[in-house]
Amino acid sequence: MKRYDLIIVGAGPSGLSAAVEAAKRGLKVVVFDENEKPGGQLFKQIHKFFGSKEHKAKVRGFVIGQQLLQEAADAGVKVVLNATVIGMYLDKEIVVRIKDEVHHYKGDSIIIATGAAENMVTFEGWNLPGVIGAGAAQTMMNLHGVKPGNKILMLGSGNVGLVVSFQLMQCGCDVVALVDAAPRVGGYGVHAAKVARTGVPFYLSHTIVKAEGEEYVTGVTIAEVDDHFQFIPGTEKHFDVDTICLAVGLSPMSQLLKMAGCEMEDNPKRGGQVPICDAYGETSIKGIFVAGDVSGIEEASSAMIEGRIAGIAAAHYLGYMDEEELKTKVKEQEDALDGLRQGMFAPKNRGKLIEKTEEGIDISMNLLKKGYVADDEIERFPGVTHKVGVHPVMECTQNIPCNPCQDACPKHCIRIGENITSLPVVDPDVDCIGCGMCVASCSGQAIFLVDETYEPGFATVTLPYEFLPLPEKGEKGYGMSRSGEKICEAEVVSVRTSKAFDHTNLLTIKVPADMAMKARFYRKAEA
Amino acid sequence: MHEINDRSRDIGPFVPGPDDDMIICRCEEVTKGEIRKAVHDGMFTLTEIRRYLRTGMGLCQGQTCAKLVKGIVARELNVSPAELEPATSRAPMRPIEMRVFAAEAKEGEEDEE
Amino acid sequence: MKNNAEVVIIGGGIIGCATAYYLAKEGVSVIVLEKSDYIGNGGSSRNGGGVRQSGRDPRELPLAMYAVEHMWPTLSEELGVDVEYHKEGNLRLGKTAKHKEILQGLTDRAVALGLDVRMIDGKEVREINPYLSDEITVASWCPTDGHANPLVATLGFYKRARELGAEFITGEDVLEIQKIKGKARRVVTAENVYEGETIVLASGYESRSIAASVGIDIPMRKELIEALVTEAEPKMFPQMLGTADADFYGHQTNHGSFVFGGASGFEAENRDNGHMITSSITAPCICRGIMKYIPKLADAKIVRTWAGYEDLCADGVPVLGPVKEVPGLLLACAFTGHGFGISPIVGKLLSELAMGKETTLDLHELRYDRFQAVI
Amino acid sequence: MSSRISEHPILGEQQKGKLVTFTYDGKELQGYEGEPIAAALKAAGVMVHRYTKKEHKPRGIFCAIGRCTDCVMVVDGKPNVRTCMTPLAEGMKVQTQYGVSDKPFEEQ
Repeated sequence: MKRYDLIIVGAGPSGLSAAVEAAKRGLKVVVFDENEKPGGQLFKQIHKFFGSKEHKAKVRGFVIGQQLLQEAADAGVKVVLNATVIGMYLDKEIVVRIKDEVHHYKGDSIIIATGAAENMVTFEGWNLPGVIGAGAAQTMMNLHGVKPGNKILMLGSGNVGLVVSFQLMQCGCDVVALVDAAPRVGGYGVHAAKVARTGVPFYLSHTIVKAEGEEYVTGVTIAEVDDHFQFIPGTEKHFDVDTICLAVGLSPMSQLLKMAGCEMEDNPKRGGQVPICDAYGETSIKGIFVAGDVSGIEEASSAMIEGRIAGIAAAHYLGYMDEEELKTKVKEQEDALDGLRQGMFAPKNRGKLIEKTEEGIDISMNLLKKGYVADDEIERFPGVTHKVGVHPVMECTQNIPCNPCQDACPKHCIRIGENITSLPVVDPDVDCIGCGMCVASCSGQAIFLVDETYEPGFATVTLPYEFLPLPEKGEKGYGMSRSGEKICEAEVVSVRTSKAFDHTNLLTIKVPADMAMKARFYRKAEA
Repeated sequence: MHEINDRSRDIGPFVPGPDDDMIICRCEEVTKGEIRKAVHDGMFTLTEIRRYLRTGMGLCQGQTCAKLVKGIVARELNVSPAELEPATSRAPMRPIEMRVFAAEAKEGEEDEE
Repeated sequence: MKNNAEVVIIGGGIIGCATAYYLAKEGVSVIVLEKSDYIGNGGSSRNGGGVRQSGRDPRELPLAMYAVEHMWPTLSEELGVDVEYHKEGNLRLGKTAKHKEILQGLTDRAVALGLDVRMIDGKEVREINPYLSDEITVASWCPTDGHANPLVATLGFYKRARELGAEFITGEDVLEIQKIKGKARRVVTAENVYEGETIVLASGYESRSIAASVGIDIPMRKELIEALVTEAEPKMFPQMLGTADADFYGHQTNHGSFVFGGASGFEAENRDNGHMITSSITAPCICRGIMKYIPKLADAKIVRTWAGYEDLCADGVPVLGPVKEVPGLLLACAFTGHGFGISPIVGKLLSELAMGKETTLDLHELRYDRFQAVI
Repeated sequence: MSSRISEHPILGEQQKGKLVTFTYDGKELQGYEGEPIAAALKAAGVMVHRYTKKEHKPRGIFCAIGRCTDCVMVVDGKPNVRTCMTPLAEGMKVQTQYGVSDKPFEEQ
């Protein structure tokens, strides 16, 4: 039987990262993936990633996917696509369907990096065509170039729900509401804020009563829920929609490990059934490792690091690396992982209500309940400053692991410091040149350039804009508040695009002076 | 590890619910009410529910409904879902045509892909 | 939790559940102890669902014929679940002269015992089942054979027995049976001790080590065998199928899926890892076997494969009934892979024995002390 | 084909295979070669892929990555084909699936 040093199941972020590390040490590695294209979910992620440079922050997910593929190719990794692993048998035997045959392979070591599957919730009509998973929406629009629907209601305010809502709007869909049974927004506040400012209403403590329609979805009714998640009669609201998108979490896809007899546990903190494994990802069966979402649901950035650790550990397991190198290399990765696992959204804080930032500032409760920071809350955050002339206003109000803005400013006027979850502060002594690099670099689209004294009675606001059609200079429209309401008339005074901005266009709008700290989005006047 | 499980223990009567006719297992069209009733018929484990009702036995092999069924059974038994052992995972992980499963590649052909 | 009952049954498979049901129905108190966490987790939920009379050893054929005539047809109604019983015949297929010889031998023996089974040619085979390959030239045909759903049948017996007051305890690993004053009475598990007037030992291959605790050795071994199931297909045929060579056996279920069992030839040597794990070569082999007989199924998708232990008796028929040396003990094991079809009657007979009643059928030839050396 | 995304603010213009013709319940439709059948159907506004066996209820795309198998249809005469994973080819015959058949329930 054909034997490899290392067989990896899944060519997503963690599987490919593992393959790279192992192949670099001389292991003969093969990666099997059931999909037509490698990269797992990375190619559906069109937003800029968080983290710091080592985590590929401010690079869009699909670009990270391309880079990782190149890295794997350079390291001599063999990636076999359209290869469906149908089972993991005794003695680390993997049976794979490739085209119209099944192949038997043995691995001296195996890394399972199969990722996750979407969770579902039930409500009347949840089986109707038009009720889809958020992953399905991403697949249809970002891989296949087809709009998942026209009028869409999103259920779930975690990062997936927020990010996918934004992506739906980017491809021209209308998101009519974002709904979550939880009382607070689950994902990053900045993701919520960029959705809210386009005018999508958030309904927290609400869930779907029913999907309406005979043959397919024609509408949806939601209602408020009480503390026990029971509907409160009389709070029903109806929306005409053709699509309902469910983004209610992920579960590890760990069936192969269970089949092979690895010891499993049900760990709600990790998202469900996961293998019991050590710090290197080694399961109860020696030589079988796991990495990425299959061992516990996290972000793609941490999956890539877990993959690297498992790849290094497999190299050590097979004698391609000594103990000392193992420890040094794993330590580097663990430090990187540790950097990501900090802040409000760290795995250890899952489910906790955090009311103050690490700096001791009260978290915006409006952000948690409605998706945007209220006008009277925004001023308390250190990135929000006032000054004569153009200057950055950083509406970064939660401790998340991210710091590209710090390096983006050529004048070094933005500081985050050692701890990448700290809120950014603006150095008052350095003059902003208005280049907009910080605006484009912010993965959360939370940085604006404000010139409160642009013209007598008028201010300008420069905002990140990732929609089509791109407004034109001189175009008239409206300034929208953080909650997405029209608050003033606005004129587009400049539209900047640049390769360095990586598809984040900078739109500068002229608004009445008193709107400088309120207008955060632009909408063209209807013809 | 085996856990001693007395199947005569009192889990209270079956109380019909307003959403009993909601489909939970999409593939096999098994309703919430059927699952809840099965628990009162003595099917205290996910494996038994599956064998009794075919939940998770359809084309998707429970990838969509496993967690939902678990939640319903746990609630009926008044235990935490984490306490219920999920049903076994079995090959093939994806449906595979008999003619393909039957066609085992010969040694040496692997390198041609 | 109660520790005493008139009858303590070791093994919560279909035999244990059926016995518990027939006892509970008569008002006898029963405790069923099952080692696994699940009811019916051994052969009961892993077999191919055949309810056959043809092909059986003359010693157990009367049990099969009784069950088919008097029990299976009314079982769904009796248990309150649909056990999906189909009495639409069994075709045992052959392609060669050697196959014909095997089938003829089986048929002759069954006819002698009064079973309606006959040899048919390839043409008649395809009149009965047009999906079968032209290569099939001969078959034995038993129109009163059939199949049922073993999962639901097992759990159905359990459900009804439980409703009638039988106590079931899963996760109870029986370590030994103890004699008290010359009679099997006490059942010791890892954590508890149970007592009963009668002890029924029906725990598949595990019965061997438990029986050893009272000095009984049943000449049996175990083999890890496999089966598979397809996705639902449009309705094709209702018969149970088997072959002279035993390449595969199986049927189409009410659900539309096909359940087939088969062998790779390494069954006696198959290894496990503490779980009943399938081997990587068996399912492909079963598929090849099926396609040779039913080419139309080539595109049917396999959705699941599984393995289970058969408890094979040295002489191919179960060990059933009382043991003279150990009063109070009833054996029901070594079913050799064909226990499902006779499970209702076995349950009934065991219940009769436990109640001290005259049995519906004579069990003399299946008794424990039948084994003798060859010379 | 209004639900095709012609230009995307981040992804730009998407690369597609050549335009091919296939039939959906006898009707001629067009889609791009190699894209999943489900994408071509979605672009053409088809929502219902099948009707379930027991309750005869409509189903369509749900997970779009080959897991849930809700999007199965009869393709070139074969039932239970996952349309979200099966690449479209010229001349394909795609039919609504009723239970496991291409025949509506009243004809079964």
